Amino acid sequence: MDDLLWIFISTLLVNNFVLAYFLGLCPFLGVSGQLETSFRLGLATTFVLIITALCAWILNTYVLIYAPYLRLISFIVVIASTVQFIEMSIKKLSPSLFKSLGIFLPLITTNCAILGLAIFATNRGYGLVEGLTFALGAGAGFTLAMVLMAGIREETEINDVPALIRGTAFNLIIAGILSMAFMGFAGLFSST
Amino acid sequence: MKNKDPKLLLQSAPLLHQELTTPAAMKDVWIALFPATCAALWFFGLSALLIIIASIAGAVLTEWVFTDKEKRRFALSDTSAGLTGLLLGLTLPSGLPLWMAFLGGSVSIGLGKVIWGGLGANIFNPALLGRAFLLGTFPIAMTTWGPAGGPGEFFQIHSSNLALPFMQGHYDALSTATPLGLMKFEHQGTELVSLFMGNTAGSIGETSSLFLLLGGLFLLIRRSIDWRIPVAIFSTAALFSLIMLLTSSAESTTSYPSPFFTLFSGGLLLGTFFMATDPVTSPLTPKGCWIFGIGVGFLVVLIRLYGGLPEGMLYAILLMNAATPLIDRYTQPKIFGR
Amino acid sequence: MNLTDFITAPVIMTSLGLLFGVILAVAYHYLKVDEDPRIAETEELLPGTNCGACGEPGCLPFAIKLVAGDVSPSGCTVASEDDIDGLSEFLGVDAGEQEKNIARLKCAGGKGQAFQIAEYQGFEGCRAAAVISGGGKGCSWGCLGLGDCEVACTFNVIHMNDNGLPVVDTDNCTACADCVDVCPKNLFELRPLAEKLYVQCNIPLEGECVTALCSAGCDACAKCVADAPVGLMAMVNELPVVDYTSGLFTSDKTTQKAIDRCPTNAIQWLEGNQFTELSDEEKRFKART
Amino acid sequence: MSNSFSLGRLFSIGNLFIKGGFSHGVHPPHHKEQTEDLPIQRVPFMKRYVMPLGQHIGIPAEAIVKVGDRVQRGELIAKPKGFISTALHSPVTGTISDVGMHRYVDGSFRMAIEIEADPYATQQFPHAQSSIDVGDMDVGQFIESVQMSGIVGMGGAAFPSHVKYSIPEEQEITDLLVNGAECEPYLTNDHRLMVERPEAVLLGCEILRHQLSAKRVAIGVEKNKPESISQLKKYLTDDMAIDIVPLEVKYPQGAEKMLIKSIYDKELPAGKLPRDIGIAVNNVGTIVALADYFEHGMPLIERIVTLAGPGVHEPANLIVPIGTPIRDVLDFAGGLKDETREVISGGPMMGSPIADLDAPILKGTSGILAFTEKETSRPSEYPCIRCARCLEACPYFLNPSRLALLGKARLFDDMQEKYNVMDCVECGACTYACPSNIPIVQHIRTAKDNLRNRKTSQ
Amino acid sequence: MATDTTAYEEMIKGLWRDNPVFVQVLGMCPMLAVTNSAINAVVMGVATFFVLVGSSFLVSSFKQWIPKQVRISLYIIIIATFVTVVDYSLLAMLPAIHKELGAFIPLIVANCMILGRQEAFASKHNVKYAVMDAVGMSGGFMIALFALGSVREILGVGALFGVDLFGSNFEPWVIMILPPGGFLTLGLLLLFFNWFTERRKQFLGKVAEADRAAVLGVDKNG
Amino acid sequence: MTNLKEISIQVQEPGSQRLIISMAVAGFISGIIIISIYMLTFNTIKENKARELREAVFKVLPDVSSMQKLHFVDNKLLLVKSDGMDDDMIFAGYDTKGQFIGYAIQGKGPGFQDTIHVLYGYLSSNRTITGMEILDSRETPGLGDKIFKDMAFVGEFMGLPMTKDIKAVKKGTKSQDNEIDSITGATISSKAVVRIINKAFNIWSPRLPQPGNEPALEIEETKKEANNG
Ligand SMILES: Cc1cc2nc3c(=O)[nH]c(=O)nc-3n(C[C@H](O)[C@H](O)[C@H](O)COP(=O)(O)O)c2cc1C
Ligand SMILES: Cc1cc2nc3c(=O)[nH]c(=O)nc-3n(C[C@H](O)[C@H](O)[C@H](O)COP(=O)(O)O)c2cc1C
Ligand SMILES: Cc1cc2nc3c(=O)[nH]c(=O)nc-3n(C[C@H](O)[C@H](O)[C@H](O)COP(=O)(O)O)c2cc1C
Ligand SMILES: Cc1cc2nc3c(=O)[nH]c(=O)nc-3n(C[C@H](O)[C@H](O)[C@H](O)CO)c2cc1C
Ligand code: SF4
Ligand code: SF4
Ligand code: SF4
Ligand code: SF4
Ligand code: FES
Repeated sequence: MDDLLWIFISTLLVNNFVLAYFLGLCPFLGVSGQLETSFRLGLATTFVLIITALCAWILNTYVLIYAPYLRLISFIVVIASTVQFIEMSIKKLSPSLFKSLGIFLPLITTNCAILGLAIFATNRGYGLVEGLTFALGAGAGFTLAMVLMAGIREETEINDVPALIRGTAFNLIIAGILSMAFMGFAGLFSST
Repeated sequence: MKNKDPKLLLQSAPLLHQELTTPAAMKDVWIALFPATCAALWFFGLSALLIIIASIAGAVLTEWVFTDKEKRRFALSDTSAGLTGLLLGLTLPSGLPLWMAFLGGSVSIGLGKVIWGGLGANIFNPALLGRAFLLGTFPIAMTTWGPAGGPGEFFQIHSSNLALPFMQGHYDALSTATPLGLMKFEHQGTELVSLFMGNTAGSIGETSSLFLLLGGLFLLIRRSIDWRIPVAIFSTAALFSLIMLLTSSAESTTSYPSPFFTLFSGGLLLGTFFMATDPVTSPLTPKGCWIFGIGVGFLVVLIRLYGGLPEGMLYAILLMNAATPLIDRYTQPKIFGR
Repeated sequence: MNLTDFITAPVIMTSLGLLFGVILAVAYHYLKVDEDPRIAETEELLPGTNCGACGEPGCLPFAIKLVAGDVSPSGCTVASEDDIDGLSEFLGVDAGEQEKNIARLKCAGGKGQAFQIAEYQGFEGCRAAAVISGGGKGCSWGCLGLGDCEVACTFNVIHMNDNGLPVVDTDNCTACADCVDVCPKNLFELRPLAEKLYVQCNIPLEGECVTALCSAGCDACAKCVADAPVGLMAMVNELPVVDYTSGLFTSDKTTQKAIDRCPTNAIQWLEGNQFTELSDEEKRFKART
Repeated sequence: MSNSFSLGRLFSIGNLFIKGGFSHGVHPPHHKEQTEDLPIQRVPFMKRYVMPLGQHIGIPAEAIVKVGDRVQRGELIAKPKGFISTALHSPVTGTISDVGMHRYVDGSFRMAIEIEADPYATQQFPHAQSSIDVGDMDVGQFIESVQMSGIVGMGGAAFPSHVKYSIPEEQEITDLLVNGAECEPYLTNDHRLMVERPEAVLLGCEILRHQLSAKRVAIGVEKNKPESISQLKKYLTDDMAIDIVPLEVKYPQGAEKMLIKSIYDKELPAGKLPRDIGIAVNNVGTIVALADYFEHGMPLIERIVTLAGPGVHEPANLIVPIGTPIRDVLDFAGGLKDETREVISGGPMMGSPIADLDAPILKGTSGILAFTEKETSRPSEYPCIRCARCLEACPYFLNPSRLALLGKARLFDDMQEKYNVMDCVECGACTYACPSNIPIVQHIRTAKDNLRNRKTSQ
Repeated sequence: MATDTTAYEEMIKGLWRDNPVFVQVLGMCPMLAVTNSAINAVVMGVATFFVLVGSSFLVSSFKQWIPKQVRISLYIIIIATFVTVVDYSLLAMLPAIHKELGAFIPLIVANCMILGRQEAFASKHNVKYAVMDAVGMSGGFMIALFALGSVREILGVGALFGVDLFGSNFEPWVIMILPPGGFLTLGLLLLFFNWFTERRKQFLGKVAEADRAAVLGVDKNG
Repeated sequence: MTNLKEISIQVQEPGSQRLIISMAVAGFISGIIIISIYMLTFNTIKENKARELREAVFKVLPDVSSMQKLHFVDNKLLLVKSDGMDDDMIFAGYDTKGQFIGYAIQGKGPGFQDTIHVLYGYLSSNRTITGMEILDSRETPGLGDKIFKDMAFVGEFMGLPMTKDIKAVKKGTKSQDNEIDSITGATISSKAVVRIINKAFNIWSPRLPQPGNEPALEIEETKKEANNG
């Protein structure tokens, strides 16, 4: 139980997927312009992460013991297809949600956070429950980073940030500062 | 041309303005920091002075170099860059190589202010950003604390202060632990009187609670800072540490300090009165200020008790700074009649 | 292990491929959203600036209307001719007659022509000045010259000249109507480039009242109306109005006389840009090179 | 002063500790000493008068005279055109010299009737109908009568008063609120009116209360006008259902919603009119104009104007015929000092600058204030430091800091959608309080203007 | 012949003008994650090069047979195959570096740049162009990786490719090899890139201005 | 301008079979490629891994020349041959004569930044730790990474008696046998290492057989590779 909590806190704050592991930067830098969208993308990603953890566990326990060398390719194929399937369902069931996430829905599939989760979870030998906790922590951490970033970016949108600086460079610097602030969580619950 | 009258001006009403101006607000903070700065000099001697000068120089020079030519004089006239330098200087250890203090000052302003669009546009507290950068960059130098001396040692300068740029400082042997470090790693308290007067190890400006309180009160009375933030931080931090103290079990490996220790140790006072309340980086709305203060109070105790670092004020404020846009957005006051 | 592995790997992969091929195929079959595939393709062919110049909130809605046949490809003012041809070829419709519209300013009273009665002091912006008792310009219909239109123009083709008048780069103006919307004095109008006879004034006063306010203003002397082919022009609200629907307007300058006799040059024959951005010196430079 | 220590603000968690007042607001120095003791004076008649046809919100009146016509003082020269429109009467006896475009105070040109005053005619009001009997008028007649009197609100907005009095069937007015707050610095016209003509104020209240079938009348006066309060109280008799309510001195106490909050402790919902909660609000000037009309049959042809500010030679409270060119009024008071830089109409907090001194005094002109270099040279503008002083000043609980930033970035839609810019009444408290000298109100005005015009164009 | 030069241009484009990192801002994750030392950056660059060139080649060769609906899945299968090849090769040949790069070799699969190139270019052009484009893009990626990796290593450790540069007394900037350093360095690098392009533009403008002034001056004299 | 013909080709809806078949074919081909590269590199990789592990084990258990992996199942230590590693595995080290010497135990736990993996050697006969090696960590360079770079710290674990839990104390205040001088500036990482060792030890000490009952060395092949490793 303690371990689960630590896995969660650690991926949420200390080893935040975006700010410490550099996973999922494309949506983080691309879609974090608007709070609303960021939050939804965060939720969508969390959802996909959980699906991923499930898929990874199933593959690890039932398929990959026979062919460990297929790990990468089966992960990516299974995850990509599953997500594509979900994507189509969303498109069918809630066109508005589909629209608001726009082109980035397909990008969630190829977001490294997704594959990263599967690979990290396997490397660390997580079981099903641990894996799901990990996914939840990662998703929550991703959403947290997205939302903070979006808040900051919306705020700076109306300030007169020098034109030269505005753009990706600026977003990266904000991310760097955020990541610096998150260093404050280092060692949380592991150092007592 | 029809110029029968002295050509009349068309200016938007109101034509009346209250007397307070932004540079005057900054001046208040300088005044409020004066006692604490004097205490810093008293306890840490010339080293402290040099460090403060170096960080102010770094800050002001950076502001000078990177602002538009037309805006330069104007940008410096509000003295906020110098203030950032001073505040950064007060959060540094006395033995820090001067070049690091200078670098910290310029990172404060460069990364913390200029790129955001100058005064008022930054999300993160520049001084703390500078400190966070220094702490992450030179963790050893930034956590090597010289002991508080006294007027007797006023003219002693740490040899490490004078390290060449980009080179390591050589520490004159003794380095001590801060009250918070002692608490966290040695489970050892510090007397409240020392905390109050300030003859403990620590950042040059954070040790003397008494003088910080004086400055804080001055700002509160002058209404230069929002009273809600300090109140929220103090009460949350005290309450949270009290709860942890009361509910802690005997065999726990964490040492739970008393609420008084929590309030008067480390940078809590300095951070609360002068940094968390930085108007630019704290929420606008009254409700937002409460949330902000509660957040800082909670995080600081959380990090102190369970985090890797003995002191959490820096990160608590920076993290809440990051959340400020969100807080502001969701705590808009209820509009009259809506 | 060797041989079996050589079999397991392809088998697993093939079955995975099969499995997901089936799932996706089924999904396509059952979850397909009934969306015209041409919409996506059409959107790809559009410039994607989402500028709204076509009057739709963005390129996708425009694409939807295009496919539905509600609008013609030339409605997109940003797309190059090639793009539009491509679009029409793809959609199999006619491109529609493309008539280039541009923004024209109903005022020529810059700093040198129109008089100020008071001095506006505040932040730059025409509307900002207009709300402070009109901004101090003597003619309350004229251009304030503080450049709201310059800021608003999405395509950055408006630039304020030294005389304090906005110069619209006729070649690049997409008729997106940003300037029309933003001008607090409602001075911009979108006009076909072909309508070259143009009255550059907006003042509904006449006579000395006008000349006391602005040396470029139309003082409603009606000489132009008298000199133009009968029926082409008329005075409305103290301003001459050219009736392009009358069929009397020809691009040979039969109206030259009307223009020549205007005492204030308020009526002009416009070939390209309405005002020049260049000082005389610059003009000479241009002429040389 | 906003950095003066005020317990109320220290504990302003919502409205918990404040009763009988409104939260937020500012305390500008009121500068009334210049004119508060100066009795109201009449200005002599001038040569030329300009009566713009539209002096208020709504539809301009329609001229019924033509060039060359002779008109009597008080004679109808333009009749209302539609419901939200009022009549216009000649302020002088003379000849119509023009019906055309004339400069208006806001710098624009508007249709106006120009009258050449007849120097030989006695400029007396012909007491044709010495008084109008309101006693047996029904509501419809009363409203029509007010419309024909040309009376509009004298509190600043110049809203046609008869519109306010036409209450829909399903509503009823229980309270009449008379606004004698006069919270704008420098202005003393309402104050002098209450001091010099308290009977007229009380009489007007009674007439209107009767006509609106209201139960009670409250006259709100800021505490810094003790003389007004005592004068009104002196003439108050027991049979009048009138309360004189002294109010906290705080800007903008006189704003309709703040007044209602202070006196009845009710928060007028946004988008609602006072009549929706059973209240009718009128300025004391309006009330006196009503009294004059029904007592003496005098339509609205003149008003009291405060002439003050550091830029005028002889500050005064004047009765000015409507239509008098501002320049003439100023000349009467000794003209402008040389160092005058800006002349505004209305108070210093909300008034608007005058671009052309030839423009006329209007029905809604409560004051003409002249300011010199000292007042108009503002300290330089600094960036917003998010100090929240503007938030603590705004009586409407808006977020002026954010509005100004958005305004600067020209994000007008956001200003409306997220920050309700249209709820701003442009009181100027935020701008007064801002240490960075940001012209917040101007940003807001610009945005509102933009939003409004966009609405109409689409 | 003409096609040759254009194919060549396609390649050059990726190196600088359309640099995937500095201009298109793609593939940030591996970019930041592995650049805490120059050698890691270079190895990552080479791996990406191999994968991108290989998969571009395959995709453009087989583009006619790829059904639109499953194209993404197929691209991914192709890419993943190449990545697995790289992964195992590195594991066999350079186990130490493989350990450092950790999970980021497999994560090449998810590098948006690679998939993006398939979608945007390889699937629409013939093999030659596709390969040249891939070479250019991965070359540009490598340049960026190397730039970032060397800056971070030089400041963060005081060394380049493990060779000590400043002597033992150098105070390393630890943050440079920590996550914030990655973000900040890349941000500042991009800033510098922007600034440089801007300055170049201004400079060119000034040159033109000077030319013009010269002409005018002649005019005046004449 | 995108080629219009291409678009119209793509617009046509391919049949489901084509879709499925292309997936299957791609899967098939990629399976073959992957298995080939796997086979090609299999031995090298295996050797690399084994060598790495051996080196680590030999470092923490000096005087050992061969080792084997044991698995704790059904309350017994059994020999395993698989490459996999999990928490229930332990290494037994033997000298040149095949005589049992000690165990190499691995443990992991949270450090300052992330999980730290530790391997340490343990002599059950006299209950001492013979050495410690950090297999994996992400501790701060220059600070936390001293747990494997600072030889003084690593050296403290050689011959450390394990009669009761070890303790990390502030540098220079070591007063008892079971205490370890922490690294200055990296107290947390030092403590983490100690904690991980204690935790692993507390799990394993009841599982280990009585001294003398250790399983005998069965896999000889490791021995000769150890010599060239
Ligand atoms: C269409 C319209 C109808 C109005 N009707 C009434 C009304 O019936 N009763 C009333 O008291 N005020 C009415 N008002 C006036 C406003 O409530 C308010 O008094 C006026 O805008 C001036 O207020 P101010 O001087 O506080 O700005 C109306 C305003 C408008 C625009
Ligand atoms: C900020 C603000 C301040 C105001 N101050 C006064 C005031 O001091 N006295 C006053 O009579 N009306 C004042 N008004 C106008 C009132 O809100 C209201 O419109 C007026 O009392 C209605 O009466 P009227 O229609 O007779 O003018 C103010 C309005 C605003 C928005
Ligand atoms: C950026 C940064 C990184 C740090 N990294 C570590 C680390 O990896 N391991 C560690 O034990 N302490 C690390 N610390 C220091 C701890 O937070 C703490 O100050 C230290 O363990 C206290 O040890 P001391 O009492 O010996 O000074 C780091 C501090 C900072 C500011
Ligand atoms: C009450 C008050 C507190 C301030 N605190 C800080 C601070 O903690 N750090 C800082 O860099 N500047 C501080 N400033 C100065 C200024 O607000 C700061 O430079 C801005 O954040 C720069 O945009 C303070 C100013 C005031 C008025
Ligand atoms: S045309 Fe309109 S928007 Fe443009 S400068 Fe003139 S007044 Fe301003
Ligand atoms: S008179 Fe005509 S040209 Fe002159 S400023 Fe007015 S509108 Fe413009
Ligand atoms: S002007 Fe508007 S925003 Fe400012 S205080 Fe008044 S109501 Fe509030
Ligand atoms: S606008 Fe002015 S008063 Fe409001 S927060 Fe900004 S600086 Fe303060
Ligand atoms: S490279 Fe990581 S999400 Fe794109």
